[in-house]
Amino acid sequence: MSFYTVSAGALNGLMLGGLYACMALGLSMVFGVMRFVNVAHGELLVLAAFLSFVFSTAFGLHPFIVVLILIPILFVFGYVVQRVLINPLMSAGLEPSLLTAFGLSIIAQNLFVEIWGGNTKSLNNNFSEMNVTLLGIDVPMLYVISFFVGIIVTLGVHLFITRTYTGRAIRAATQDAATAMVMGINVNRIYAITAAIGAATAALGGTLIGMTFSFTPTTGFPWLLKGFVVVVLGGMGNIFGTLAGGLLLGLSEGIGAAFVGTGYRDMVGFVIFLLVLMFRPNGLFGLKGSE
Amino acid sequence: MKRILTIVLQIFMITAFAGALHAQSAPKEVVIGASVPKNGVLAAFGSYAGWGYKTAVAETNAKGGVMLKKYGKRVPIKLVVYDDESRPELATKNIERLVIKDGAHALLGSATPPLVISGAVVAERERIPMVAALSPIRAFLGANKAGWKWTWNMFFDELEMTQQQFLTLNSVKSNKKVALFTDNGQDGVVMGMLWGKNAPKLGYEIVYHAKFPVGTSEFGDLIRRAKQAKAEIIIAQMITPDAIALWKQMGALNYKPKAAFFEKGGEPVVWAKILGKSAEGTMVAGYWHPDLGYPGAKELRARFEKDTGELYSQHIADAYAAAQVLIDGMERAGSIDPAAINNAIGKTDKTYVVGPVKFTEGKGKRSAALPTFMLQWQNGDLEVVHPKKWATKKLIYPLP
Amino acid sequence: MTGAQSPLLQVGQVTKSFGALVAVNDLTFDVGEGEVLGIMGPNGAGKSTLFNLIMGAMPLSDGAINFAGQKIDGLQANQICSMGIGRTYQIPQPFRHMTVVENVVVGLLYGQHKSAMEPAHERALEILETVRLADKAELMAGQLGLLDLKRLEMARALSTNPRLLLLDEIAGGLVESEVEELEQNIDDLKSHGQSMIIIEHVIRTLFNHSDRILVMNFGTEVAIDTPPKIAENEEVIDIYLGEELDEKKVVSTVQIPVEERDTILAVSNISAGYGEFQALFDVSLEIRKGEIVALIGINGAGKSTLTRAVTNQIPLTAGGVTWQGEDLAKYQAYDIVDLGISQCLEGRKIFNHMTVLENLEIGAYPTHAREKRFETLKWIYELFPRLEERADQLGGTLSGGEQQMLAIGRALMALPELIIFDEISLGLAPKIIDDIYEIIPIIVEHGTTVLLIEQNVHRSLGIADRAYILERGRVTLTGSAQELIENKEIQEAYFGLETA
Amino acid sequence: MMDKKYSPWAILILVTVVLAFVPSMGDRYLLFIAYFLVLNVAFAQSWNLVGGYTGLISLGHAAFFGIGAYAAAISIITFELPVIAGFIIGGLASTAFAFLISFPTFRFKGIYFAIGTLVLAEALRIWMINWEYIGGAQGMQFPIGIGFRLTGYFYIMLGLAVGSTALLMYILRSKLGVGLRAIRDNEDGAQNLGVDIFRTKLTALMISAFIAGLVGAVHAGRLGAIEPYSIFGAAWTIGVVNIVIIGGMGTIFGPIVGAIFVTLLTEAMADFSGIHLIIEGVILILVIRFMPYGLWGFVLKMLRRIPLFGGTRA
Repeated sequence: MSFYTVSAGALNGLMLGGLYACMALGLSMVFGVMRFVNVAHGELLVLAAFLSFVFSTAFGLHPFIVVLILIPILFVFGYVVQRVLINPLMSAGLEPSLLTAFGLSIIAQNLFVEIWGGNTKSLNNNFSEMNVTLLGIDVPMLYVISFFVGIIVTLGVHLFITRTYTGRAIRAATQDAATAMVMGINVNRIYAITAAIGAATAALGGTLIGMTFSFTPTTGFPWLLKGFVVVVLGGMGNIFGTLAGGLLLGLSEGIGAAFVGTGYRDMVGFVIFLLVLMFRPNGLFGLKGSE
Repeated sequence: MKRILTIVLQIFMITAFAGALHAQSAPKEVVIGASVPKNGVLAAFGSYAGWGYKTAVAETNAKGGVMLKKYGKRVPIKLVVYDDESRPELATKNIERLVIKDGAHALLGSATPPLVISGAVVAERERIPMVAALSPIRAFLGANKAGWKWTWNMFFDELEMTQQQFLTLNSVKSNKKVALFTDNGQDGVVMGMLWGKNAPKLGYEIVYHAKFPVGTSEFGDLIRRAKQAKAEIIIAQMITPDAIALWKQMGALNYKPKAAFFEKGGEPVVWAKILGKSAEGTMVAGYWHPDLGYPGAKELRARFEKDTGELYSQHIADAYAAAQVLIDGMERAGSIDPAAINNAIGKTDKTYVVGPVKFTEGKGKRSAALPTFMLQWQNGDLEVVHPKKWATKKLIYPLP
Repeated sequence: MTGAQSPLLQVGQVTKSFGALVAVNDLTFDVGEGEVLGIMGPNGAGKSTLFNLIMGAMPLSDGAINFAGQKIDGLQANQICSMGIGRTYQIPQPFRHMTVVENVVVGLLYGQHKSAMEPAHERALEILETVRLADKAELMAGQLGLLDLKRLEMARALSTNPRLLLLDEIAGGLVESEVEELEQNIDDLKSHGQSMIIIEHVIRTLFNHSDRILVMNFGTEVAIDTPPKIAENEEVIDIYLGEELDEKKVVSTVQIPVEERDTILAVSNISAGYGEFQALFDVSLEIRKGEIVALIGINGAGKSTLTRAVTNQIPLTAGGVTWQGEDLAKYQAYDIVDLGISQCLEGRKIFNHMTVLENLEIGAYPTHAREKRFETLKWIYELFPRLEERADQLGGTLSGGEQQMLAIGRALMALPELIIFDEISLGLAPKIIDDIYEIIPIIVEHGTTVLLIEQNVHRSLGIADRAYILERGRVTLTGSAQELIENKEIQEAYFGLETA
Repeated sequence: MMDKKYSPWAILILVTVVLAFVPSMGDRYLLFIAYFLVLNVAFAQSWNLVGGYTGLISLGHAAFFGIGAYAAAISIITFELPVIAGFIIGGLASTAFAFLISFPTFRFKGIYFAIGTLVLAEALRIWMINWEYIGGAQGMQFPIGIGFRLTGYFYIMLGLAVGSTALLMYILRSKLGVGLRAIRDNEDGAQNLGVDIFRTKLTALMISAFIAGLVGAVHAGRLGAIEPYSIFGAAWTIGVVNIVIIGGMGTIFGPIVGAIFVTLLTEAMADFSGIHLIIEGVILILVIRFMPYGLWGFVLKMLRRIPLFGGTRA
């Protein structure tokens, strides 16, 4: 193994980390704000990829244009699902909402099969085989794009939750739902908005996944697990933590693959996940429930 | 004396006839069962295999069914197909269900070794003959050291197939440095090993061998190593989704080999559809092409493309032929007795749409190797580029 | 009975802090064999934390706890249980999906003397007999009412066969006759020589049963002595009634006679509670525009429940509330602030991870308040210049007094017509309480009506126009502040004792 | 009162006797379905013990199943041990695995346990796929002819289903059962009454893993060929969670009801793979929302309205 393979792995991984952050952001938000473990988040990403596929094929549009249509669609979708299916269970403890999401994930996977078939799909785009040279290292263009999308989305969500009234209401509800209610905040609505924003970021995450990799109705699950790793690394609900977690996971996978081989690449993340859960249950960065 | 003889003969005939009426009256239908992956990562193969089976059965039924001499009439075939979702464990369950619930008299295999083998295990246990397609011969044989008794396999032989890549490139100049990308499925393991053996014999050097699990999506590290090893030729054996990811990432990492072979993964039309232009010039070993002049080949392709509106795949022919081999076996056996059918299948010796099929003799060698050649994606279609006698188009080298 | 020679439990210089908050501060005391120690103190004094520390639910920050001569801090709860300490919870923690008798069997099987299944079952029934719960032995614990749950708590604690029993507010939330019944149980235990530590808000219970009483405030010991001495202790009385004021520091702001003002909030005959537990009984009160009304009562009297009931946070079981003539029932809890009722919650409830400014801005969540938030903010900064200095600091980093200012400021940001102050003096130093109380008349002058919910009798009466005394979920006294100040019954309501 | 105490045993014995006659009915398809039914019951009881009675929502149960299957396969194929011995080794290997993972996973409180087990199972699957010694992605094939016929496997699995149900019934009446349910209802409360949380949870997880391991081992024998993708696949976990929740989590007969429901639905929908999972998912969501104790709990609730059947949840 040469210095080049390690450093190239590190740089590529870091760039890809932006995608990880972007796809995990929604998962992190719903957990942070309402302690809802959305095990259907992977399917949300795949849904986004499929919809992106449908629109880009039907209208001949570039996935990056399609995503602009997709964001509002998934926003509404996330809002409705949260309001109708998850909110009524919020008072019953953590398990019912988790298991409902579990049910949703089963339904979604099989619906995808019924609607779009089991074949592999990928979002055609002119970037997928382009390449950028950074510091003398070849990096796929899409990884670089992912990196910046990850940062921009994180900043956007951060600005939203710090600068807008709704955003502040989300943070207030995160910290103390009962008090937020007294402040006049309709917590159920805030939860739905949070889920909606989470779903909207998944629109981006899913589209990036579809462009960078390929997807099938069942690819949601591995992405969910990666999402958990990112979220646990960064601290549940911590927006910048999620970005940091994503970048860190990408970086360690990139370096890890160079050392232990591509076969064990995913193991690197899982091992980190287990260690962090054992020793730093609130993530590597920051406070519990901050932001 | 003559009288007695007549009486004896009459009694004999009556009992025989009564027996036939009682126990051996012609079945209303012959049941052929198949499990194919309609979903999951192997769904593409499942759709071809399913079409091939269905078409062969439909043709026979159009003639009134399979001719069973024992009953002196044609009996229609009922084809029952279950989806194994690319999960071997479901393939097992499906084959069991076919035998037990649907009373299958004979079986057709799924696609790729894990699924075929999982089903074949049941066929052996239940003693029902099965003809399998779409499973390379050595991987299939390797799975049962004791030897298959009820399962027949018709597909290419990996040993021959793993020479085609090198033979193809012998006609052009390259640096003879090869990077292998093989997954850890049955095919990957077997063929990876064979390429390793064949390369030096044919004058090539394996400068890098990447092994990775099925389902890998990020290949950056492996690609960089192949590039560093200065391989101009890559030979890969992996499933389609992984292969697409690998080829895209090679492009994105600025690694442009001069020749690329994607066994298994580069074959279904999804490959060309998803990759578009960049599929151009990639190669995959094949065992069937409609233009090779076997009976009914061109018609089969036309029929598939008319039926589905999709580009054909060589697998439609293999599956179609497998079903025909099974049906012919039944006709030769003249009954639905599993052992008789099994025997009759062993005597297959006929040219089908995939070429001549003759199962090798001997313990556990119940397979028929189909001759292989090299296909190359050119203008969204697969063309034969090697050997010369079969070539439909000229080899494009290096890759555009 | 001081247990000098071999104390059963020794708590030595125990400190527990949560970040900046010191919940238990350098506390030292002993409990002797057969002794009953009572612990009292206002909410947040650190009483339950102390129990949690003894039971090993959380690590100590400093100090040591010994039981029967052995160090127990650092052990796990089950180990401590096995050594002979049993506890009840203030809020019953039954195993809801197990029968009553099974609940008790747990302690018999796993507690100090691990018994076999069959005898455990029999013994459990005997214990249930002693707490008068035997007839409900086969019911699911989740189906029990509050009294029965309290009995079950007691039975479960006894099931481990403890040498020392920790009872946390076993009488809290119960009605008179029920309290008496549980007192009977405590009597029985005491006569059998059971060592106990009792935390209790029903102070009469505490005074009647304790050999000694430890009074805590801010996590620190105020006094530890026999009940009669405690009743006379000036410092203790101050904690409970507030300092006796020389004179009314603030003159009533009411210029127009009360009777001529419009009633803005009318609470008529409401009852409410939590599940089986009824916390309010037939309570009525009214608030008129421009008044300061005090609602006074000890911990557990139902003050906060009343707030929750009025603001739709919990459902009413009877009666109704009207706001400016409109029935509140059709609104959601989050609509209340839009209607003009703002709350400054007990315990301040600052959003710790938001800055001071963000906390204030979230206060102006209702649309009408949001539009005027910059003006309001200016005014709040005038009232509390300290908040302006700290505008960019996180809420969680403020001191207690600053947090209280922030809580008040946040409630005012909503531009309320009525503001409810829930225990704004709780846990604050007298000087700071003074500062905060000075703000109230200014708020009233600004046109906001004030409902002041307080334990601190003297403080609240010193500023209020009228007051209601709440005792065990019922209004027992009402009148003008002046009348009530002179009424000695208040002290009785507080201590349940004939005062000297 | 006494009658009620023994009626669950009566039901169990009745169901067992009825099922025991299935092979002699001569309908192999019935036997085929019955096999999957008893497999589902046994596996579901394994999950029920931790998920339903201890409050540990395990989303990695496929790992226990898979370890059992592989340990049996290695014993039987590689070391040529007798088949039955291989099965038992499968159960024990799974138990040992439960012991190993308890140290990290019990540190994960509440919901983290679910996520932790989910990730752990996936990590294990990747490990198995890469581990060449056990065949990597190729998996392992039992020599043809080794093992039992369908009837044999059915009786073994029936034994496991009945045995695990009886074991659960026994545990529930024992000290361990009391401790487990106390932990499920209120962990702190249980600890204050002397229950050693870690040890009690560990015992439950190990028993659960033992059952799951045995089920996996026996099923591996019946499959004849195993490979890590499906043996360690999340489909097993999805199936078992569906069964227990639909039937009734934390009840003895709930998993049986759930297994009957899911097995029959799966079989009825065999021609439309996928659709049955959509239906299951919808039912799962409805049950969570409207029937906290599943179909069985709902049936009991209805029965309780009839005075004859008054009393507590089984």
